[in-house]
Amino acid sequence: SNEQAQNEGQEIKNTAAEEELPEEINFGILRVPNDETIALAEGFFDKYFTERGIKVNTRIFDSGVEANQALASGSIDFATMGNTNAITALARELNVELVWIHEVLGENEALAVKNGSGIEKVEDLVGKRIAVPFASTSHYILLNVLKEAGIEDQVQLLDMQTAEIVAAWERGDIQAAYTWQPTLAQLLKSGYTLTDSSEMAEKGYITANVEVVRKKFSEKYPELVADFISALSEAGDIYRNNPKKAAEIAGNELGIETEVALHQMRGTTWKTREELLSQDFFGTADQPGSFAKVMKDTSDFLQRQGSIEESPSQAAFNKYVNPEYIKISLKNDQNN
Amino acid sequence: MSAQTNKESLIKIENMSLEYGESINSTLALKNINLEINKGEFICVLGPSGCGKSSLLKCIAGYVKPTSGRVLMQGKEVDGPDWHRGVVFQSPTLYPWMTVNENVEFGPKMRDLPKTEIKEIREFFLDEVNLSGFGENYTFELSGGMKQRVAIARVLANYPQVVLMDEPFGALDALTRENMQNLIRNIWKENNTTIFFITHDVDEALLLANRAVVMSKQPGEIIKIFNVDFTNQIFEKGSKEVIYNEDYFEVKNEIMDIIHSQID
Amino acid sequence: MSAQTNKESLIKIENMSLEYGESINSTLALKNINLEINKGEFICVLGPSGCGKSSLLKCIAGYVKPTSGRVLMQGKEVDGPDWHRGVVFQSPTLYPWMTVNENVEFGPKMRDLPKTEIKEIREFFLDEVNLSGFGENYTFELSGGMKQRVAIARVLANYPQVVLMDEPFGALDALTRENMQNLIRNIWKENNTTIFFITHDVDEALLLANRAVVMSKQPGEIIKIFNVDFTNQIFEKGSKEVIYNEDYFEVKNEIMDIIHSQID
Amino acid sequence: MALNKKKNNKQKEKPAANHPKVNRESEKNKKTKTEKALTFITWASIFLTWYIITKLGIFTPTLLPGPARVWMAFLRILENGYNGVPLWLHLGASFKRLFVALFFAIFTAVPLGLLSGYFDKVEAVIDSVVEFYRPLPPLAYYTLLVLWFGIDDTSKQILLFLAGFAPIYIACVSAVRKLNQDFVLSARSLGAAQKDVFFKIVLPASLPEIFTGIRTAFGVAYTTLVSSEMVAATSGIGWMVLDASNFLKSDVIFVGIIIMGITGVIIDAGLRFLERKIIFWKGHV
Amino acid sequence: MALNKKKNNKQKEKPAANHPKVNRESEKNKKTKTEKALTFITWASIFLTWYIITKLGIFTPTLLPGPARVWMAFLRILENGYNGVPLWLHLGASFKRLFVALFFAIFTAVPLGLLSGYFDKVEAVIDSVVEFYRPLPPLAYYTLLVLWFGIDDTSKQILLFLAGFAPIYIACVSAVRKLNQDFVLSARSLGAAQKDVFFKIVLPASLPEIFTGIRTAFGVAYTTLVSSEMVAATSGIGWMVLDASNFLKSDVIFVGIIIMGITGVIIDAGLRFLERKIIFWKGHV
Ligand SMILES: Nc1ncnc2c1ncn2[C@@H]1O[C@H](COP(=O)(O)OP(=O)(O)OP(=O)(O)O)[C@@H](O)[C@H]1O
Ligand SMILES: Nc1ncnc2c1ncn2[C@@H]1O[C@H](COP(=O)(O)OP(=O)(O)OP(=O)(O)O)[C@@H](O)[C@H]1O
Ligand SMILES: [Mg+2]
Ligand SMILES: [Mg+2]
Repeated sequence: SNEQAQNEGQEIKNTAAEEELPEEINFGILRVPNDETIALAEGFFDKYFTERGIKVNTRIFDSGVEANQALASGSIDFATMGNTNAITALARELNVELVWIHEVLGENEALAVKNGSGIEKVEDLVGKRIAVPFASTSHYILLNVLKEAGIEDQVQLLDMQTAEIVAAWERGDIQAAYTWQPTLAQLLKSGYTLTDSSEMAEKGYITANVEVVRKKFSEKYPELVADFISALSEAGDIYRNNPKKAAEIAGNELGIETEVALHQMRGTTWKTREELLSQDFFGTADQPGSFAKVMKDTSDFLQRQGSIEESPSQAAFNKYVNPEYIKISLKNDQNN
Repeated sequence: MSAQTNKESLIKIENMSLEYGESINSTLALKNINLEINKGEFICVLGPSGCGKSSLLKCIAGYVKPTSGRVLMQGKEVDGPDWHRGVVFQSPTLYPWMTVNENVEFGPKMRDLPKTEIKEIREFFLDEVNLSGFGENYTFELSGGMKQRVAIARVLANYPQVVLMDEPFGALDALTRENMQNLIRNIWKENNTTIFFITHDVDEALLLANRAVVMSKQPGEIIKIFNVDFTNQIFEKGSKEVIYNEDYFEVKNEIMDIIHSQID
Repeated sequence: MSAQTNKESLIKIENMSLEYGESINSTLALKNINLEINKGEFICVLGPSGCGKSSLLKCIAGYVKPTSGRVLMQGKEVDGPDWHRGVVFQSPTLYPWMTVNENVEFGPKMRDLPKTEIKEIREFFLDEVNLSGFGENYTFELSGGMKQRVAIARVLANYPQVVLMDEPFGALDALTRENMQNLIRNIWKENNTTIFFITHDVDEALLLANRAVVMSKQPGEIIKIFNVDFTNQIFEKGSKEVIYNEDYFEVKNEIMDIIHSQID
Repeated sequence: MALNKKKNNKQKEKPAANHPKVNRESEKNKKTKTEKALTFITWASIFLTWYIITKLGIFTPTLLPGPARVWMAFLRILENGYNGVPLWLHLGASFKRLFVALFFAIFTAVPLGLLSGYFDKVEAVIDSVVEFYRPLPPLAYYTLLVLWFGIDDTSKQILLFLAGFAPIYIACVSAVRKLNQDFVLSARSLGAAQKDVFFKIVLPASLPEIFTGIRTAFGVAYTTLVSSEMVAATSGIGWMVLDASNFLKSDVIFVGIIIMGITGVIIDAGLRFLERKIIFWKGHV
Repeated sequence: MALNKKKNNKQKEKPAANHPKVNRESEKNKKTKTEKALTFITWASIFLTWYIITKLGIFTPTLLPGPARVWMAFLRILENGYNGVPLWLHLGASFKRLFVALFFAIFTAVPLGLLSGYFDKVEAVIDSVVEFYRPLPPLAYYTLLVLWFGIDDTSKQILLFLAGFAPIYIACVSAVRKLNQDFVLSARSLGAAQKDVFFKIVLPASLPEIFTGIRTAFGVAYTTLVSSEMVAATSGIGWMVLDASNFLKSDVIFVGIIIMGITGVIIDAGLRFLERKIIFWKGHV
């Protein structure tokens, strides 16, 4: 009955939304080969938005940090970001919710060390300087890598953006860095990985790129959020059916080689809607999946680090990681 | 020396004192000044440096309010600057962003006179100071003496009741200065202007004034007022040398002695 | 007027001309100047504004090289500034970051004289200009006249062969100026200094000089040189008034006429 | 001017004590041939050193791209634009931000500055606020501006506006303070009312310093340009350099720097030209 | 000074034509009580508005943290430091960078600037280079500095050095140009050699402008501080603000801005104090 009531409510909202669609939707995107990039390149959003008179604006951000600022100021409605930034968004009461997981991060984020540095295992990093973009998913994983090894107080972390990491690496200023593709590939030309995010994910330290939406938007236009997810799902299907083709599309869009794009994509895991609705990720409203738990753990860790002052409660995360839109999207597709 | 009696009084200074600054750092610049300026007079004020000559002029102009006593103009207390009292400064304060014409027209324009009248006035006074051809020039294209002539024309263009001049020729070289003295004497005579003129040059005072006021060193008081007539003599006889006579040196030496005794 | 014969020649200016600027924009400032300055003379230079008086002084000082002709000092061509030719400027160029003492000591120090001698010289000349008590003051604490006295002491402290002065009292008020004239006359007499003195005040020139050089308007040429003796008369009789006699006015009027004819 | 010139052309360099201003200016305009040659040689040797170093291959092109490489990058950007946007649009985007910001800065800072100089009470209100924010690094408060005004041009323009406001305001206050009081007094003695004094005397007399303030403001805002294009820009010459930095495209960085250097010099020259035309009496107050 | 004062204390504000400088300075130091009160009221109402707005809860604390929140953040940082580093170490790291950079800027820009002013040939070599890089936004070339000098303090200090060099250099050139030539001529007529003229006359006479240049340089370098701490820093007050921006810690951003504002004002006051002591004759040249 609960579900039915929700459905009814949904329908009422639906008709209201049909009447007054927004004039435009603003997306904050990252320039990485993911489902969103493919959807944009293939024009999957056209049928849901453009053809209904909604203008689609995309803003490219270098990181979730900027995306959060844009969300806070109300400049964008949707944003792609690492889950650590999504935690900041919740902790800072930006009034957003998490509606999608683009990809679970794996080998595409790794701890690289330089050839000839003599570093064989994580413990050898003692006394060394490690570069990492602060506030990123890599930052979080690196901190846990160091913690597992018990040397978190014996290394010096440097806050650097990816380009600067490459420069410092080539100059020999640093011998270790935790970063992602395509920067990682550049480092690995003269280096090797000690560990990566997929290894850490096995130990329970999961990181992912996620989509957050302003609640003001999602509450008013839940169908549009669901449509957005449908488009992403369509794009994800291309990758799952024909990775080469997907890489080609993304590569063209980003101006990188297909091989490079494919390599980057293979470093991550893309989940279908059904998988995401399982207990491993979103779960249901009554029975939240474990991703909310992962977020809470990460949040607690960030709080201990001093990055955020208060870690939101598990209940808050359960609400924050909202499966409803994926559900609507699935239902819509089944109806069609 | 000519007798000056029954003239119409224009400005009356009564028991005026002026103190600059507050309590501890205060300077008594003027003490107990009493002076009457009559219509048509040419009054020159002499005194050692820092005795308060400029301060006196500022009180009359309305730039500074006396600490005690008062300045009356035609019976009304002076209360701020006013176009009836024109002022010529030591260094001419011509506005460099205006042409000579615009400078001279400034006063009449401020008083919203009709355009044709403004033009007439401007032409008349530029002619008066022998600068007819220079109307379209900017003031920085003029020499020091020419500038001071424009400043005088600008003040006269308002037909003020009195012209106050603070060492107007102090910055000019000796020769230009002499020309300017003749010019101002002629203007004074021809227009029957009232002039209050500060100088530190005893000769200049004697060659221009019909009353010369000598002030004491700080705090400035009026020590003595000389009624003199050399300026009329020069005007009548058309030459300066004639007046270098005993009379002249007698007055001059007396003034010099007073001032020297002040400096000690 | 006293005859000046068989004096020792100090500076000799031969057929000197000076042109400022290049080709199109050039100004001929001085034309064909011939002048001899003898030891112990007090030469005053008069002329209309812009006639080249300062330019002449600069040539002698060595600040500017003549375009043609030459300046000889004791037979040697002048080639740049030199402590044998001291210069006093119109506005005193005292160094504000130094005390009066340090200013006066500057010249002797530059010449590496022994310390005790420097001190003696400084004390002597500060006394000479009546500023003995002011050695530790900074120059901005002094009045205009006092500053100019320090400047004179500073130049004299070098015992220069000749002191060149460019309207040194031009910026002073009339009374201070008179005191300074007496001071410089006394110093000249007592120390037997040679002085080359520019002024635009005819009275000042006649009250100080024993030769007065009158220059034409630009390009500056020497029109006439007057040998005068009033300064010695004042010195002997101790008073200024005595010299306002017919002789004086005759010379003064002649000079005035020459200059006026230049200005026209 | 040089004091060590050869003796035989001394008169050209030594200013007469009476005419120092005039002299110096005319001298300044007339750079001697030697000096022009020296400037040329300086730049020529900078280019030569650059060329030789890169030719020797001591550094990788990422560390130091050669002149040819930079030139090629320039031609490429000129032809194809950067990131699909033509070069002139990048310049246009940046200069639009700059000029909108400076326009508002001028039209608020000039009246406020003049009033502050004129009325102590206005100054008491505004001055300490300006003095407080003025030394702050723009990047420190840019995040707040983005939070408050969004990621669009508004926050960029406000950042540039704040950078430009302070120099103009300060110049105006100081202009009124330095104002020859006799200008004001003489105007009042000529019958001018307060309003006339302000518009006919204070304003024109302050123009030279106001213009200097505007030139400084332009310089400061220009320096802040890249910071303002750090957040959520996809066009602008500053963004181009930042984006090139992200991908370590040193040749594009060089192109951007050279373009910014040259446009900066050109705009300053333009402002100087305007200044000479408008304030023809400058130096005569 | 104000021109609209009540008539009955006019004499206090109207400067005598003869003594404008002295008057104005003494007046400037003597702010009236009304003005002090006005300044106080201004800041009080800024704080009050801030307090009320946040109290009303119109904006989230992320957009606009309240005064209490900012004060708490300040106390927290004071006690625990930021990112495990005590506050005074952050300040120390920043000021070390700043002062090392300014030290080198002073000791290169002063001689080069004075020489450029003194010898036209030196100027011909240096001036156009300075004029070219001066208007460049530091962020535009910072990446190159990082590429060339590494991620450590060196590149940060060079960035700040470059920011500080130009103002001092330009001030020195202009000081020598404005130098009263009679100072030089009189010194030479008193027997001073070139060397003496330079050290005993040109240098001291230029000191007031040099000091102004140093103050400007400090201001410009301070403004560049945050940019310099963008790369590879983990300490420094600028980095603190940047890191706080990463996590949208608006309260920490406010703390950083207020600390920077106050230290900026304090350092400038210190420099002014030094200036008054060293150049006691200022205004008397
Ligand atoms: N605005 C002022 N504030 C304080 N003191 C002042 C002010 N104006 C003048 N004084 C002082 O008042 C006295 C008289 O000054 P004033 O300028 O009137 O003298 P003066 O006779 O005009 O001198 P000078 O001949 O030098 O022009 C002097 O001691 C001067 O220092
Ligand atoms: N450095 C210079 N460059 C170009 N022209 C100059 C220079 N110095 C002086 N002149 C010009 O040379 C002429 C003579 O100038 P000088 O200063 O020697 O005259 P002066 O007799 O001293 O004038 P014053 O009485 O005004 O001091 C003037 O026409 C002047 O404009
Ligand atoms: Mg006076
Ligand atoms: Mg001269």
